[in-house]
Amino acid sequence: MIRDERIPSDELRRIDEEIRSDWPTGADVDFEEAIAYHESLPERKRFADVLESADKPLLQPRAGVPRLDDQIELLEYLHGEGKADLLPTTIDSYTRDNEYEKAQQGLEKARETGDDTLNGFPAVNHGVEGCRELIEAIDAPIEVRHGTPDARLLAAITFAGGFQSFEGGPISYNIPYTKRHGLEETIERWQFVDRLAGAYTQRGVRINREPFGPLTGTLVPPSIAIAIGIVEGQLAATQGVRSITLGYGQVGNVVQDVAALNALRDLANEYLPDEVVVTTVFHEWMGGFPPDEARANGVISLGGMTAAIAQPDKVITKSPQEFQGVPTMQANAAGLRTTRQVIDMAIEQNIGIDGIVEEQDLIERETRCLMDAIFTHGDGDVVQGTIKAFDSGALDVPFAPSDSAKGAILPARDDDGRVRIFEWADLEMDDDIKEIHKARLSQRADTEGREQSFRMVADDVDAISDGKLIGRP
Amino acid sequence: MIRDERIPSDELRRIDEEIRSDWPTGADVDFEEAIAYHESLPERKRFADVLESADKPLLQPRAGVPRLDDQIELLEYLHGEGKADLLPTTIDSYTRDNEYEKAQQGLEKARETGDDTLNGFPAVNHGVEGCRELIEAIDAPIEVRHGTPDARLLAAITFAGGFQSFEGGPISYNIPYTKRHGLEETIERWQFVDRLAGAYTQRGVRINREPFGPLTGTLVPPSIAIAIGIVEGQLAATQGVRSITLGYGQVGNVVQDVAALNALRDLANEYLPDEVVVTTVFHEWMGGFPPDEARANGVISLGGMTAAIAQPDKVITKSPQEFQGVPTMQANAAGLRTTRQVIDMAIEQNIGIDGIVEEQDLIERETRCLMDAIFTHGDGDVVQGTIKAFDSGALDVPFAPSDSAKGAILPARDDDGRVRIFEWADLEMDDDIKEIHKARLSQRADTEGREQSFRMVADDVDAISDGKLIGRP
Amino acid sequence: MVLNTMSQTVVLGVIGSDAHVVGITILEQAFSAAGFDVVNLGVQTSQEEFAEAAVAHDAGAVLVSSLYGHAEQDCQGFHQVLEEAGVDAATYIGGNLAVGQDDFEETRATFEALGFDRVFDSETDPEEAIAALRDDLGLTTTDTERATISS
Amino acid sequence: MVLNTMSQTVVLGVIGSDAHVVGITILEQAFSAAGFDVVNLGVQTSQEEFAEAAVAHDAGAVLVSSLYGHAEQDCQGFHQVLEEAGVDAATYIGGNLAVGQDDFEETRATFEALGFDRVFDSETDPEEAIAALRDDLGLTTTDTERATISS
Repeated sequence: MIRDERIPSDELRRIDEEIRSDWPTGADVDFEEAIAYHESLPERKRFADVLESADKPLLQPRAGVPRLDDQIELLEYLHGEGKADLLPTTIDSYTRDNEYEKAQQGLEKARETGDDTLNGFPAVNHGVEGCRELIEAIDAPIEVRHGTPDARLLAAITFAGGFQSFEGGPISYNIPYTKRHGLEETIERWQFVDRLAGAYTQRGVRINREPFGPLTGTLVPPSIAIAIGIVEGQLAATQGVRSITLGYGQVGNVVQDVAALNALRDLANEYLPDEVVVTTVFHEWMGGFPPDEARANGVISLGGMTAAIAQPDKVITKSPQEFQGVPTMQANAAGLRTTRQVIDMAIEQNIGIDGIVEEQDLIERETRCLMDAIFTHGDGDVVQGTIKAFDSGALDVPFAPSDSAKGAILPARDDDGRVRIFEWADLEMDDDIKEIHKARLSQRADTEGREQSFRMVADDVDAISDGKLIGRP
Repeated sequence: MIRDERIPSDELRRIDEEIRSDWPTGADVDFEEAIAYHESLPERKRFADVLESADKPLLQPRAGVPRLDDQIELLEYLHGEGKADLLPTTIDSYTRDNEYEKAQQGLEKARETGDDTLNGFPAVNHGVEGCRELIEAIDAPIEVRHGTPDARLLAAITFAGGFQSFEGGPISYNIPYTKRHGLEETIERWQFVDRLAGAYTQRGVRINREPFGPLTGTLVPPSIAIAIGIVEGQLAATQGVRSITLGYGQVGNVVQDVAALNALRDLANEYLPDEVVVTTVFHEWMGGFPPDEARANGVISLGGMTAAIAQPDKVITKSPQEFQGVPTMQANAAGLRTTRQVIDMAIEQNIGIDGIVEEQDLIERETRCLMDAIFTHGDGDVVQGTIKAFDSGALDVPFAPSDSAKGAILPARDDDGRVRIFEWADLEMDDDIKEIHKARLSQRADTEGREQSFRMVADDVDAISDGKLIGRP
Repeated sequence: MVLNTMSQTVVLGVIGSDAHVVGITILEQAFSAAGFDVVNLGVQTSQEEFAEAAVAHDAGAVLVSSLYGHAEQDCQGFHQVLEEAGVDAATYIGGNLAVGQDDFEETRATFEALGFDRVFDSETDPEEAIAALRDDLGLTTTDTERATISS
Repeated sequence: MVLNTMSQTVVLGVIGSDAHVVGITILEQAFSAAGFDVVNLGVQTSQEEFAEAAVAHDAGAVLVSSLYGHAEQDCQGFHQVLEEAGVDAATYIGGNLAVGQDDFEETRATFEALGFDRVFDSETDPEEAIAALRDDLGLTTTDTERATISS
């Protein structure tokens, strides 16, 4: 039975050798040589150090194209013209499904035709050497961003390739991304990823790990995102990770977003071991965007304003072309600069807003209910607790495609636009908290002169792309 | 000696006939016929009614081109694609200088070549009929915006032409716009404009009047803008105007901007007669813009956010192409939609921020000092008081090109980015208020490790276009 | 929730490799609230899974959702699979059915030719599909309306 | 303010119909703080007004600002006007001197040909102009630096 225990060294070695044989480039990974390589990197490329020592929110976009030289050009542009502080390398979908053969075909076609035949950078196929060329070409830290349920080989190659930050986790890259992967399976796979990061950490190369905070990106109640982030942080810490960035996706209500980022920071520091350095990342609006760049810039700016008030350590930016899919590099850089301008104008104002403390308190109480449920379900073991709590529905994520979550709860905005829970299903929560949500939603129903119903949920899902925060009738 | 007294009817008639002979189109003005025309306009074109009954901030851009059909097309676009609630017609520079002959040549050249040979719509040359064609073509209220020290003929023609709102005033269209026009002269000219608006008002056609709040648009301390707006409101009220919109230009610090708009609303209602309906207008940042549309969108969005919190009755929007001068109609509409998106997402959140009350109190105390100075200088007459207070420097505007103001005071931002006064010159202000400003600026100097000096002023003037609010070294 | 005794069972799912879950979640709620029995197969559902569920639950209607632009290839042969399994149900499809949906009438014709009884674009309100289904199944509004607000 | 006894008088103004006042206000402050006597003629100043002020104040330097792009035409014959009035002063010009300032060296050559001793672009810090003027007037930094922070 899988538990929250550190993988022994010999087991680590065994799995490592096994997974490295999945694709030829795995053979080039040499841990000792990789440690020496990381030690040779200049300070400004050390992800954890740069992030943890920043004195204002650092900005990071999303970006990945199949060919190495294109990826270098793209990241240089985002660094130079977009003034990104931290850079990403987004991995393609085939690699996320461990279909390295298909990724190889796509990469070769991209090299022949010059077209972007993959929707990201196939790091496994580029191998250790290809990754290092990228790391060397870009004068800033770079993170691997993907969405891979089984990211073991990807981790082995990118870590050896010089990347010092790796997004994802067993829950956050399962529940929102895939239908049929079991939680037990993804937890086991990610224990290896974390254990490998921990092995580097033990040798002085602190690999930063970042659970994917926004989850399904659609009206996720803050306490659910925070509880899952903390669990993933705990699992990583057990395996020896010491630099953890917990994430949260903007819901659009400034009070709730600031309160959630505060709660995330406070609870993470409380729940995670003292030896872990916790940082936070705020994702600009992950839901549907308006089909209009001008309005999209308004959505992005509201994110920048929220970041200026809450001051997370990092902000993942959006582009004004979000509606149409992958943005041009110019639009991507524009999203960065719009965000930078808003943050830099607002951050020195030290803006304090009313109601943060009360909302933060509510979010923390909700999160503790969920953490207690996990603890109880697992008799003290967070791995078993997580699996069983998702199974019973005591822990759940709205709009989850995965069979591992019930996906039975439904969120809706209250009269101020804060995300509340309309349908609780089997989510474990104190009754007095449920009453608070009910009262808030009832207030909205009164304002709108209609009953509380799934119609509010449907209207809220489309509201921001339609130009409002709340889906009023 | 000119005083704050209503122009008698016969004098009104005498001046009206005189100024209407300045240019042939003046002959077409017939007051009685014009009243009938206004009465024929549908409710949705009645500026004062639309503005005063709105339940959220209405948006209005700036726009003016020489040819009538182009102006119709431009305003239709801004109404349709930009969703502007209220529309403008910005007048060309020759008309502002009463050079109707040059405006005529420009208009004729524009008609021949199709080029925009004038920087606005020459309403005097288009005459009553041309104005009415515009009013009839556009399904929303339209305001005349200009910058004309002597706007008497422009008012006579545009009022008769169906416009129901008219920007400007004897101080706000003198001090920031022109060097050598005396205040006494512009006050006399604007008494006629207000008196004419009052004559329409008396007949049930409420012409809305809007003093130009931003003044020089460069770090204007809120209390100075508010005091001058109130004076211009008082002068208009004396002449019979009953719908007055007082303006304020964003300084970029959210607390100070919200406090200023609150103070403007409260003090205007206190100082102006009860029979006047007061509304407020917030101008998005009037200073230098970043030479980058992405960053400019951030500046515009901060304005939208401020408007969502302060909830003025109207917002004058900027475009992302502000840096390069007159925007394309697409960019102009984009500025409107970005602003609309931010306001509509944020306004229902009822965001309250800390420190508003204290800052509003300070602004109100400062404004009362200035109003008292004007009262004292004029022995109770606001016209004489204004002239003498500007003459002595007791009332002053920073960066004023006019010889009618000393232009000797200098503003600088404090450590939170609020605009304070660094050089008081002869401005009349209680010593304890001066001490507050001094202490705030001293705090900034400490933060920056430099002495208070004009360098701060220079750095602050460029800061927002350089990507920050405060011009730190 | 008060279930209507006359209610019919509706099988619902996202076809192919598509993982867009929000729309189908809203649809499940809407049809349940309208008094139907809903079997939600979720995202990434194969043609065979639709057919099996329709048989197992004796479905009156099969509702297919697709939002990622590959609906046409995912639905090739779908009605033959249903027929071979012995499914006799109304079939609807809705969502973003073609990349660059400039001419929806053309898209509608394409999917009607594939065998669907009704074709909806992504802007369709759930209420419209519910009304259509009541029509097609010969139900009156009163048969189901009691249930709409009782959750 | 402690005025330096060796200080020279500087006449400052915006030429032509230009009404941009911010730059010149900053310059006035900077030169005053650096210990110069400043006569600020303000915006919309004619060639003749510059000349009259330079004579009346026995100016060591005439500083012309222009930001609206018409500097070249506004400065035609300016040095002749100064000479006829008997002005013997260093002449500087700065600002946005040409529309589309792509090649500043060309702009500099144009205005040097018109007779200006020094030509600055709009990005120039006041300190640079002050240092240049100290050089041209043979003043040392210590002659004026005492005054910089005493306001």
